[in-house]
Amino acid sequence: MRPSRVVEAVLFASQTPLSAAELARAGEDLDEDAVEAAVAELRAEYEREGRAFGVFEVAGGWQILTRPEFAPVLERFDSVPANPRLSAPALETLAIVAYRQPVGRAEIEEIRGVGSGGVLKTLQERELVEVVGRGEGLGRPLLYGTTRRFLEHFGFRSTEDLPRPEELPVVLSRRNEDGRQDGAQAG
Amino acid sequence: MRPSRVVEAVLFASQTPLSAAELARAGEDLDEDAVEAAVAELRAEYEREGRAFGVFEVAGGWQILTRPEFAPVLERFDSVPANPRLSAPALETLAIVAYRQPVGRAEIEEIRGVGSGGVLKTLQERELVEVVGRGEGLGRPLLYGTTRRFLEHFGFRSTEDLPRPEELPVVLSRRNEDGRQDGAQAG
Amino acid sequence: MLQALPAAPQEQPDLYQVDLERFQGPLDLLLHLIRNQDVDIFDIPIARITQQFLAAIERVDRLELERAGEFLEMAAILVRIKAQMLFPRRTEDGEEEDPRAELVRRLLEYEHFREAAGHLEAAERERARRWTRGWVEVRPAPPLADAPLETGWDEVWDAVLRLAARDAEPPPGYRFGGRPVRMDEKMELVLAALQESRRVEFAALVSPWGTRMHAVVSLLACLELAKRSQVRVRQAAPFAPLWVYRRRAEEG
Repeated sequence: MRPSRVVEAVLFASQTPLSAAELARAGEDLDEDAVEAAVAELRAEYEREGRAFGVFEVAGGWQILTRPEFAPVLERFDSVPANPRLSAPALETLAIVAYRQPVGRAEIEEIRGVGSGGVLKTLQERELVEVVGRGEGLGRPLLYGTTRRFLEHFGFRSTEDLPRPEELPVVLSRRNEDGRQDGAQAG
Repeated sequence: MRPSRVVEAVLFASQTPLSAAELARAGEDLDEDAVEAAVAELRAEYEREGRAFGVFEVAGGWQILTRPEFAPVLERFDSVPANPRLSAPALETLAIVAYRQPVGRAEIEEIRGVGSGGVLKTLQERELVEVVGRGEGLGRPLLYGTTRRFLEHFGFRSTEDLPRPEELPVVLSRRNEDGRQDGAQAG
Repeated sequence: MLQALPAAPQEQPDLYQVDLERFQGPLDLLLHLIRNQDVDIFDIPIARITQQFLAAIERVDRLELERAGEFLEMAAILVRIKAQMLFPRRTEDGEEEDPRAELVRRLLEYEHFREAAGHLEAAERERARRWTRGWVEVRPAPPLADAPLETGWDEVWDAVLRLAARDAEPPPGYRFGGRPVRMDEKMELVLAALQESRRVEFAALVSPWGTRMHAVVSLLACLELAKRSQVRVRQAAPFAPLWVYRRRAEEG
């Protein structure tokens, strides 16, 4: 195995930058000079091939990092993703939160029959849903409700304005006024 | 910027596999076909240059990983933590979920002959298994299935990579040469 | 590590000295006893295997309670099969029923999945020899809240209706006069009443309204809840008072 490839493997997989002395442990025939040479070789290759990454000196060691000129690419990659439409799971979860608020994650998952942590997070990041309190009981679960932005976006003045026609499903028609699992009061 | 370098930058900056659709977000003029071509180009280049890493197809996407032959070197470094391995009960439970999904806890326990609630919970926490629905019948039991993370953990491209059930020899005679832990030994 | 098997295992009492901790459960232990002795799984010498199984779990008390129960349950199955072997039964079409059949099916099924687990382990081992990049630049994700949102209320409403479609039985709205008597409301009322006390007399559920329609819908609600295993309905004798009982959550 070429020393430069051994060094490349270690630099790639290491969680921290590594110094020449540390990298020399990668092979019996490696010493600090050999490591220096290997790093120089990698640098020259990456440069020549126009790779998106390079070997950089960080905190007294080396690390393979994406070149700064690719920052806009990553930025674009990070920012384009958001689909302007909510996914079916997000819509379903939003509907449950809207009609049953304040409602805990367990209850949402109970109704949907699937794990809903991720989709709740998306809705929170979208600022359509927020934590509005904590429930009673084991672990005092977080309770979710809709936000002001939710009202603005869908054009409601308050959650009281949400349409409640007869075809509203049972699971949604029951409201938790007090945030407990079941509004339990026999008249 | 060459499309292959744009794709390289994004692949390099991600710890999880990215699909063609995801990678296409990195450049304005990229579509899935262009991404395919870019990945093929990178693969060929890494191969030709004898890079310590390659582009591997995992979980419906691509991921840059070190090549297996560097494992002995990497194992020597503290800053390169060992990839986690699952316990025997976890693997057994996961096998049942993978082949029988969607499957409920009762069925898993019936097959294994032991309680499996704890193992299932661990697998859920590690995001290898998730609730995918509810069964019919009493109490509408939760049904489990495998996740994208499951494919990543085992380096599968898709669930198609699991050996087909009919390829698994239902062993009808004694077999004992597979390195399984052997419980019985005197002393 | 693989052990070569003793040539004549059945004569080696040491074979029974298995470390139960190393087995995942009774099926694992049983398979071990069968596969390590060159026994035909379709013709298990049940007396011998039972004896060995019992010997192996002799010190089962050292296991935690749940695991111990699992081994003891299998022991009971084995002992029962052993007894049934002495008195073969015939099925309706006159064929002799093998009391071991169900056990064999379970063992093969379990072995099948263990095999699959072995494949997973091999894949995992292979994957563990490759590493992702150890450190990845932390990139602050642009806030999702700034991204455009084109979803309209009609889409949310469609989701609401999908939830409705999933409701097991959409509650029929029984109209009485101008005001509907809804089964879901009645069901809720029954459940609410049962939060207060363990049981409630059916008449008490109806009396506040006292109309036939309320009575009918309340009864339907109770029956529906019983069907969903959320309550129990009891009547000691025909025309005796009808009582509705709470079911504990874990019951159903």
